Amino acid sequence: MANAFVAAFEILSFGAIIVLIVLGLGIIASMMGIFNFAQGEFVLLGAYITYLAYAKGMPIWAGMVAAPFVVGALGFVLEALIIRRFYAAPIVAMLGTYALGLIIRESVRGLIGGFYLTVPEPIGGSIDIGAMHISAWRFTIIVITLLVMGGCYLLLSRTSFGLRVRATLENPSLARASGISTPLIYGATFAFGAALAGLAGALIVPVFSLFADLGLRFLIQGFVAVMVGGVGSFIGPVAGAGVIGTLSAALPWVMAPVVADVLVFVLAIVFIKFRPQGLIAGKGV
Amino acid sequence: MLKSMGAAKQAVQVEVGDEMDVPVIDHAPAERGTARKILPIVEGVVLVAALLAPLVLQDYLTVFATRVIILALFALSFDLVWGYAGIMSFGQALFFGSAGYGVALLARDLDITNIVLVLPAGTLIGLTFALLLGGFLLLGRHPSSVIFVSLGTLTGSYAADRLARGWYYLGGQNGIPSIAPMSLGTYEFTEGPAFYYLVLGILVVVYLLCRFLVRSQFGLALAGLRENEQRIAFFGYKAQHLKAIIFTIGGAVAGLAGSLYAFHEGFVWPNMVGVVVSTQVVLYVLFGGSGTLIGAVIGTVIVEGVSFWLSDNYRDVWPIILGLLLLLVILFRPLGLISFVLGERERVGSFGAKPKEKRNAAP
Amino acid sequence: PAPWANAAEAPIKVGIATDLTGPIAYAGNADANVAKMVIKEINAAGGLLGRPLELYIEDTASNESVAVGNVRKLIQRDKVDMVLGGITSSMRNAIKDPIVARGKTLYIYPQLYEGKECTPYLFCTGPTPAQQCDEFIPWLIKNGGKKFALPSANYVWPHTLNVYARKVIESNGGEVVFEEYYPLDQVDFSATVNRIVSNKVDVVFNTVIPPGVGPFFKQLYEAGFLKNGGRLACVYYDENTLNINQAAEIEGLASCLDYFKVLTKENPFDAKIQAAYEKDFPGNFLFAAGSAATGTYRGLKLWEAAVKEAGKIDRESVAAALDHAKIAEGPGGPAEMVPGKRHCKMKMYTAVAKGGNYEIVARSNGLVDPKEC
Amino acid sequence: MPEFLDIKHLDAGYGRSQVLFDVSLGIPWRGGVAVLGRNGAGKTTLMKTIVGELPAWKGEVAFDGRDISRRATQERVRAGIGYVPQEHSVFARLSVRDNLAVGSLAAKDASAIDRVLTIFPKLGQRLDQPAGTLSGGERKMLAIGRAMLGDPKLLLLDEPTEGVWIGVIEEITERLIELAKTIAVIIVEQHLDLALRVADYAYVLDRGRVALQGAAGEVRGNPELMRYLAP
Amino acid sequence: MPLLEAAGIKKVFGKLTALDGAALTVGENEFHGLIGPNGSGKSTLMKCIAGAEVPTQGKVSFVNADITAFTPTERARAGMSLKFQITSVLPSLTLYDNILLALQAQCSLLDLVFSRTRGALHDQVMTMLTQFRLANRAFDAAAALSHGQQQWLEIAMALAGKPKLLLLDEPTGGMSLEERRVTGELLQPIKKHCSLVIVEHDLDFIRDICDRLTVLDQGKVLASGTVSEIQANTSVQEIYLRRA
Ligand SMILES: Nc1ncnc2c1ncn2[C@@H]1O[C@H](COP(=O)(O)OP(=O)(O)OP(=O)(O)O)[C@@H](O)[C@H]1O
Ligand SMILES: Nc1ncnc2c1ncn2[C@@H]1O[C@H](COP(=O)(O)OP(=O)(O)OP(=O)(O)O)[C@@H](O)[C@H]1O
Ligand SMILES: [Mg+2]
Ligand SMILES: [Mg+2]
Repeated sequence: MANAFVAAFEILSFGAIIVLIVLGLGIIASMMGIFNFAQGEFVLLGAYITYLAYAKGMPIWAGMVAAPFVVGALGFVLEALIIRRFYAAPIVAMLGTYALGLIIRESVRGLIGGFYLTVPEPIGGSIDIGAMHISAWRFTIIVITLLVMGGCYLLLSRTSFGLRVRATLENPSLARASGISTPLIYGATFAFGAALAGLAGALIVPVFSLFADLGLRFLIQGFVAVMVGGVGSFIGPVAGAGVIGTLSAALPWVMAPVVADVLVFVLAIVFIKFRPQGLIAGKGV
Repeated sequence: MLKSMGAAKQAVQVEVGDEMDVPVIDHAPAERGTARKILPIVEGVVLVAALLAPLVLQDYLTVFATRVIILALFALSFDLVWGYAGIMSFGQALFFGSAGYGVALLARDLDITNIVLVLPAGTLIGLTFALLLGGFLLLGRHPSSVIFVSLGTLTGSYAADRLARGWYYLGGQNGIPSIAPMSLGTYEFTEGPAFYYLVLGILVVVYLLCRFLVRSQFGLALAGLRENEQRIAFFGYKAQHLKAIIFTIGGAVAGLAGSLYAFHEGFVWPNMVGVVVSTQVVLYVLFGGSGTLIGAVIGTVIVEGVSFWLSDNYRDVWPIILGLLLLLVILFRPLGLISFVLGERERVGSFGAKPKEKRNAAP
Repeated sequence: PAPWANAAEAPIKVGIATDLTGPIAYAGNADANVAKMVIKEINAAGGLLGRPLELYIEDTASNESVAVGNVRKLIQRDKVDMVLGGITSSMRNAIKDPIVARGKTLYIYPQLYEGKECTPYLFCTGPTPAQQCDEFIPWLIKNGGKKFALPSANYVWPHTLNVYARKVIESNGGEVVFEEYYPLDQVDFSATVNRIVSNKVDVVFNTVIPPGVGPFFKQLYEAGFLKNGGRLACVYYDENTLNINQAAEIEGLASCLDYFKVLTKENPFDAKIQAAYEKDFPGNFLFAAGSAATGTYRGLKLWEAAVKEAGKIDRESVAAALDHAKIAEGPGGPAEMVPGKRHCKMKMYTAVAKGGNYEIVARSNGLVDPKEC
Repeated sequence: MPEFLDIKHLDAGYGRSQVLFDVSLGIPWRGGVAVLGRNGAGKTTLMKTIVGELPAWKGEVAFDGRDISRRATQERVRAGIGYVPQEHSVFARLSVRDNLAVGSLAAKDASAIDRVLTIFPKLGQRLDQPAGTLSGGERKMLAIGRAMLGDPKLLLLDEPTEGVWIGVIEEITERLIELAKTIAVIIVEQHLDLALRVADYAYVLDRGRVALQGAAGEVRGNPELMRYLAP
Repeated sequence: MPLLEAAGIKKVFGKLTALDGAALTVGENEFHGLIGPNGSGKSTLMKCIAGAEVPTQGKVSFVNADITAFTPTERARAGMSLKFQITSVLPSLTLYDNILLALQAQCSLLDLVFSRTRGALHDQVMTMLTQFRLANRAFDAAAALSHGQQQWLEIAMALAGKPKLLLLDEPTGGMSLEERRVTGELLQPIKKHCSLVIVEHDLDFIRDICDRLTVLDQGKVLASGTVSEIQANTSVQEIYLRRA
């Protein structure tokens, strides 16, 4: 019983981590039609900023708060300078963002010397319930993920920002002809997606430690999650990430991890093949 | 994925004139007249350069050039699939690498290294894998979207990479080292000018075949596919079959390249089926210019050459510089370096001009 | 001016091929630095056979295909007399053919590894499974317990090492509760941790590598493994890897290597090279055993000894001399090649992490045999 | 007094090919103006240049006394220009409701949507359907409705009745006539009758140049007209 | 035996029943007009016939064969050709290539690969382009055409395949009176070898070229018959007075 509870918690918490990482990726993919290969590096930057704060002796939570803003601002700038030119050609966008990611990743690698560096949790230790130990930080991540998810949903569904974003990405010239400032919307959406990645990086760095390939590690999983969930809505990728995350944490409980690893991807592809619109067909938020 | 023709059209429309600074398709008449002749010139120059290379290059550079040519062959396979049919195969390495592994196993376990056997075997392996994966991804009730195919192939190659790493028989992470050289009777193809001219010959033959194919009416059907698959289906084309065919041909060429590569380098390793090499080939082609066969070759030569040079001269930061260069090209030359000399019309290809000339020649 | 400024003879060329970029660049750069240091030292002492040494460094970039190209540069363009390098086994596999078989050059591989590399002209100067397990595992059983778990990354080194380790564990009265393999980049280990805790494992003999190892140890810690008296063991852990986790999460972790930095306190020669290294290369790239820095040092010095003995530089003669080369001083102590085996005897140390630093808790009596080939 | 929308010596085109040549147009504060011409004459191009989707190569576009030829589309729209494009005139993946909501982003009063729905009751039954699945005529209605929601001072309509059922065309015409009493309306239309009922004044384009202009009745009666409209 | 017979076609989109037992019968060499208010299901019916939509219920037979389960490709190969209401030319190909693509659709794979038919089709392409007054733009990209010009190109493409049955969904949208007349003239000659179903709102145009009419309203057939029968039909007159 206790065992099952711990198992459930652990699986859920990894699911939450994947959801957190995929949130930004999903927003950019669904809303902008850009499969951002540099998204992993935004996660990395968020982690790096948190590490910097820690290394400079500042409180870690300060770094965590700063990370989404800094990464978001960077996202805004990059959108205006680079990403903007790619909307017409999604495949070129993949390659362009790939190159961008390469640059960021290798630069960070240079900065941290290619090492694996630990960053302590602001809320460390474990919560003990009887004989069970539950990581306090993983618990915090679950809570924050839920909050962020709810916040994003409200932002996109309840405010006219969401409407503007969807209109712009659907038909930019018509959006302009409806008085929407498309450059601003593009920039804001991309920045928002980047900021979410930055936040994800900040939150997961205590769990996984900082290393240059931190973001890359989750990228393909993220893409698969977006596909499984369904492009075109906010909910889709989130659902997909939940499924992929929990599946890849749960399968090793029942089979050889090496098999589980490949199986997740095979299952995902087969699923998409027979349900190309994804878990949640793309409409609305 | 696109639900209605309306949506399909809409998607296309975005491509044409959405941002004001996106250049709208040029069709100045002057360009049509002159540009047509540039492509053969470029091809000729490249061929002559390739023929002369071993004469002027030092030995180790000839070996390097051999590798580049094999990779160019690989790039060709991707260009055929993406540049001409619009199928984004982000997992092209799967066919390249599986053929490499296949021939490595032939050499290791069965002592088969005869060129007459191994190259067809490698080609066949690439073809088979492409047929299977392509059949799965491209055929079926729902027309598959570009994004689905790209991520599907990417995932396929990612999974294969992990499988190769995990499977002991294939040497796991360490791959299969020390593959015996390819042979013909008692002659052994070791790295050097002989190997170079062998692969150059193969490249030229495959190039010409591809060129013939993409300029045929079949090529026009592919161009139509790339534009709007559904529309093509309504004309009565078996769109999915066409896609599967070209995808399989691409896989076969990749397989041929992969088997040459395995013998030339003397080892195979998991990255060869994985995402790293898959992305690499996409970069070659985009860098050079997709949709022109020669662009794929030029792209490979330049990307490989530049990395070779950079890793010599900027040892610590060369990946960053390479990334910057890629980004700059993608940003300012989204159609690849070849677009410096080639007009849009010639790149997309036009099928109308030919017969007119022919008719004039033979009244 | 250097003492050989007027020397008529051309320099001897040493090639280093290592990961200067990519995920293990920290190790590759350290190795390159060590090579620079050793070559400088030899040159300062008048060179070798009256000839200066010239160093050629190429990047293997953690990418086998780049590596092969660059190694060819060393051999075919620069015509080096010897190549030292490659860190991972897959890299060694990729470049050994171009060096040894096709390039007809001598190759020294400096990293600790799984053994079984018996290619002629390929000399290994890092520890082998026998050297890392023979004394270490009995110590673990005494200082940890009998029940072992072998969680491992799924590649050749852990597989081969585990075969050996299991033999030693069982012949010393221990028991392997489970041996399990994970994808190299797995980062969630809840299932594994659960098995470890619920099976009351005493010693986790870990061969999971980064990036997985950090989260793995953290999850173990959070599940109370250490609190309940469990012991972590990991034979590649050196000073570089200490930072992956917070000190508390790896308290008591035991490692067995040919060198730890704490040895500088007791061993003047170690203090000397460590100081020399840090003076020349103050940055981040540490002189540590797990990143092959010590193997590189040892390899170059053994090769120097062999060249001196041979009096010539052609591959046959040097290989013949290197076959039984010895050095009286090296990182962690003396070293000597086992004749006919192309592997190296060296001293081994067991250290335990305490508060983020290592303490030496055991050492071998004399040189340990690699037991290879 | 300057015209409300004053276009002088406008050149425009795509890439390197010029489509409009020295077009001058004046639109009064209120009232309808028709732009006529055969396929490919440059009507759509003119409309796109007015809203700023295409840059003007040369010449001047003044709106409400200010030069707007360098302004971005959205600024022109916010300044009071409404636009119904000829193609892709709805957000295909957004629901009808959201399409209307986009139209009313700038509108002050919420009842505006209801008014549109009384004009086009058909839309009321389709509120939750993605606009891309609407029938051709329904789309046009939606597009017109959306543009009207923005309370424009100048409304540009590029073939608003293409594919619309005759019964509805009549309705639209009446609305436009009514609208033209308070704001300026430029209409590109193939239904000559409709266009000239809405418009007081008409311009006829021929290969990118203004070939004919004058009061609606005059143009209608001009014997040249049919020649300019024939292919 | 009619060329095309669609019977009892029902199409449901979610809650909406777009077609509710609609039927359409077209004989050989017949020009058939399909009219009705916006949203009455005309385009949907066309799509069901051409295979772009799968009807929820009903049966389509063509040249004496049941084609209900055919894919669009198979229907096209059986001799059907559709012009969509929303123009969908292949934008970055030239006009020439657009037409050629339509013309060679039925060639065998080998013919395509060895370009055996290219020379023979050249004249046809040029004839089509000349007929539709697009010859001078033959080597421009289709994206550079105005809306009306794209309509013409689409009609040309639909005609190119020499179909037995041509389905045109609002081919004259965006055309002036004169242009419509010309289109009508271009369509007349095909009557010899081809039947036509045409959706139009312009009744004058329809009257001029069609033999028979079917009137759809809210997914049902309101009336079907010759032009004069329909004109006399009171319920048809009624919907013409009613607002959509
Ligand atoms: N994107 C484009 N690139 C190049 N030329 C174009 C483009 N769009 C239109 N043209 C050309 O510009 C000219 C004018 O086109 P425009 O769309 O303004 O015509 P129009 O009067 O609106 O015709 P229609 O009645 O068919 O809608 C046409 O000759 C057309 O071929
Ligand atoms: N994919 C779909 N999903 C939901 N509703 C649809 C879909 N396609 C069509 N409809 C609805 O079905 C009805 C019939 O549409 P259809 O396009 O057949 O009308 P139509 O008779 O062609 O009208 P028009 O003359 O305006 O083109 C419309 O009300 C439309 O909104
Ligand atoms: Mg127009
Ligand atoms: Mg319709």
